[in-house]
Amino acid sequence: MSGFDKVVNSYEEAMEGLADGMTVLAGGFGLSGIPENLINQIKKLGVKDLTVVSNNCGVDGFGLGILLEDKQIKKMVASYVGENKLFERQMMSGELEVELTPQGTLAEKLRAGGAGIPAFFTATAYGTPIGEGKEVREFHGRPHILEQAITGDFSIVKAWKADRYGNAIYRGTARNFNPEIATAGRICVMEVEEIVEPGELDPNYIHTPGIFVDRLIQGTFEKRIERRTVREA
Amino acid sequence: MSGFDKVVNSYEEAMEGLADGMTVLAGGFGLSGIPENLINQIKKLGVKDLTVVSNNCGVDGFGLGILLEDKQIKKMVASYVGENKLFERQMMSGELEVELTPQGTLAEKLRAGGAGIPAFFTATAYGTPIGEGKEVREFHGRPHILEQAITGDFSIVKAWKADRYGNAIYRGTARNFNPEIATAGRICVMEVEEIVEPGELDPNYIHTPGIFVDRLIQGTFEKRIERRTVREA
Amino acid sequence: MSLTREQMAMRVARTIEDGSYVNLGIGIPTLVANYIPEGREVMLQSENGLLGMGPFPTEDEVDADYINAGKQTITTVNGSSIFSSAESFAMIRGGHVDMTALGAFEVDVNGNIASWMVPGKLIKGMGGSMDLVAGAKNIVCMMTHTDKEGNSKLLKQCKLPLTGAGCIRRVLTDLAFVEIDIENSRYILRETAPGVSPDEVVSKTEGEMIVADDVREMDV
Amino acid sequence: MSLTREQMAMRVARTIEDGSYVNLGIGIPTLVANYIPEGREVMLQSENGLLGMGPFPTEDEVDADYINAGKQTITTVNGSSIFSSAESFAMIRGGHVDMTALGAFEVDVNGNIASWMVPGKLIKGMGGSMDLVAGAKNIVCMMTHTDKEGNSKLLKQCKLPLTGAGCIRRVLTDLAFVEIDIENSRYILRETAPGVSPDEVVSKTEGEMIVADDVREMDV
Repeated sequence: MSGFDKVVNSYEEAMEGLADGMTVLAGGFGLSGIPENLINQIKKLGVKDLTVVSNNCGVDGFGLGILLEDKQIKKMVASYVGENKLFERQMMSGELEVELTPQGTLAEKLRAGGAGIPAFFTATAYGTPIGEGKEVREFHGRPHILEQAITGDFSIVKAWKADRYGNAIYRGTARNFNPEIATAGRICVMEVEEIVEPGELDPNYIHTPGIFVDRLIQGTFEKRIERRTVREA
Repeated sequence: MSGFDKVVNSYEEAMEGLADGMTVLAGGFGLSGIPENLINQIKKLGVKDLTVVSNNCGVDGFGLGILLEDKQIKKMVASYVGENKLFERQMMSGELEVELTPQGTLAEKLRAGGAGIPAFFTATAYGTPIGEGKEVREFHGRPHILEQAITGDFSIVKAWKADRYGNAIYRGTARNFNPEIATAGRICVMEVEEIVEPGELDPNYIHTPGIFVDRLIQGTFEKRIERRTVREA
Repeated sequence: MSLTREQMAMRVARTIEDGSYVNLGIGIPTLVANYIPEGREVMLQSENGLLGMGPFPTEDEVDADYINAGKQTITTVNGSSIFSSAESFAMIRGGHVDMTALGAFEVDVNGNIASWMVPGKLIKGMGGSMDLVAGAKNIVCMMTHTDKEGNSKLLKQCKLPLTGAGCIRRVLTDLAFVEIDIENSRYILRETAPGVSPDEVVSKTEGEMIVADDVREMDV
Repeated sequence: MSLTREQMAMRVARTIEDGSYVNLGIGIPTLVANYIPEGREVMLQSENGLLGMGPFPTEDEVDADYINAGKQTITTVNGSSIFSSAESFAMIRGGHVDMTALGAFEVDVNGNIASWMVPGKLIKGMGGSMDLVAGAKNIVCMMTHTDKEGNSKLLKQCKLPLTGAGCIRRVLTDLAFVEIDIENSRYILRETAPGVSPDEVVSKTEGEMIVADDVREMDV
């Protein structure tokens, strides 16, 4: 294969280079579209003092929640961290630093990080504790706060399918933060349900162009459901 | 049809409400993916003193170039305005005000306008005439300039196909500025080659969600080619 | 009689125009979807990245790749579209969502809202609420008029940490439909729940409240 | 002997690594694509919204919906992807493009570049050039060493309005391959065109230039 072949053969190889103290950006919303196996690999590696940026921190025993068990996370940047007792305990005891960020601001910070925009103004969170200490400026008669971009050492994302070049598509709302996260890490590792040959995915409907993806691996996924809600058939 | 049916029946209806002095954001790059018929309608309406934001200003006799003939454009915001003699003449004589904006900054200003981001920092154009008079701030040891978002009264865009709700897909590089332009106008008018029923386009591969589109019309397009370049078969 | 949760949802549902894109918060606001008047079509936005949320799936339809902002399994409607988080909040922040209904702990006469955090209690995070109150064109707060101890939740000034400043103009409680006149830092009582007097509403409201000349009893 | 345009393109093409994403400006840089060494794959970015630009189309393949940044009709390669302008420049500004080759009127010892505007002459606009010089990780400027009157284009300080400040580290001219040592505000002569002496290059360079200890004649 060519120099654009991003496929790696093991999860060890996929997460090679991850070290203590690094910043990891993780795709997913709740338990949907999370890079399950890459998270498992981080647990296996036992690296410590991580800063993890992700909308949520999984649940007890699944997703990013498992990195709490051995206290691998030093700081969590997220918009919502309920549904996780271990998280709660570590946050309350001060072992875990938490930086809450509004969901849209978090998404925009990650997009900005990938897009070379170091900072932007937003009206979101002005006048709230999240806006405290941040520069305020009025635009169109309305106060806005200055927010800084987020970048990381590693991006870990989960897509549905990708070709060997890393051109990827997501499925349904499992897309969520993954496209932005993919752009914001120095090294982007993507795991997918299926790897196809270049040319099999229509170039017109690629969600994440391969230029953003450094390593690609095919995995199998549990895809746990957090709140199974059904109606009568 | 439902309240989400965006289809209008005539180009008159499509551009209803456009008035002298308004700001029009127009999709397209060169002559590719331009809303040809909506531009023709603006010419027909004869509205004056328009501010037009578009990467280019068409060519003599086609695309936005035709709005120069009756001096309908007061100010043009673009990244590249070559290939147009009438434009050149009006610019030189001072009849036409031109605000040159780097292509990426222009795209980002339009995205920001649609996304409720009033301003952002970028390294692009720092130290150049485009950066003069703009606020400079250092991030990560590098000077950046503050750029403001662009919004408009009307967005005029051209897509390939859309369903009646305005969910649209573009084809090839005719996509260009159209998705960002679609989000940044108070009223977004979209013309397409084909209108289909809701459900016919896969929700997973929509480029512009219908929420951004206010009026939709099916047209026929000349699709003129600016630089036909071929190789031997 | 104070309104039931269902009556509150009905009252808000009636105000939604045909062809609206709407984001409904968890709790009572979610119920609004059940009472959209016949003949009006509404497209529900789920801020994790979906426009056109459908009903919950049948057991056979459950798909882990399709969830809503409350992490519940969902379906999509005809003409839906899916997008990333940044695109979703571009939509919200950019003012493209026509209406948002959400719950609150407190509001005040300056249009402030507190809905995400009670100091000393567990902090779970604001999720998308701060973006929604900052971005939506038309927000309606749905909440009980008083807390369990009978203290007013329509305050002169919010005591809890804010979700947004100066964002709220309309509040539906179990007792009344109220507008906030930010310019004059006061509430305007527009409608009362059936059998509830304007005086009762005013007495249960901490912030200054004037009674509209055309105040009326709500249709439920 | 000064290098031909083709030799300049070859020299740059040799430096491109396998698996690189590259943006080539109009003029001489465009020719680089023709000389990529065998066994190396390069993905060309066209800033109007395409990664994976292929050769020009045959007459039968011409499609108005597929053009490059120079507005020429083009084709796409296997594994290409298409995106909007904002996404394209997110890629560029965000430093994801591995290399950019572009022309210039002038460069200087502080890494400044002027390439888009000559005051008093017609101004056509900068297109994507300012974003490209600000965003690419690795930029090579391709230009003649002197203008038609023999004046150096490798200056102490650019005289024309800039395209970017402090962006340029590498310049290939028809006479030499030169690095810019911004810290010390000088050029470092690395390679000369065959038959061109280091002295000749230095004499035709306005800004301070040191000759690298290991200066050598270029392979062409």
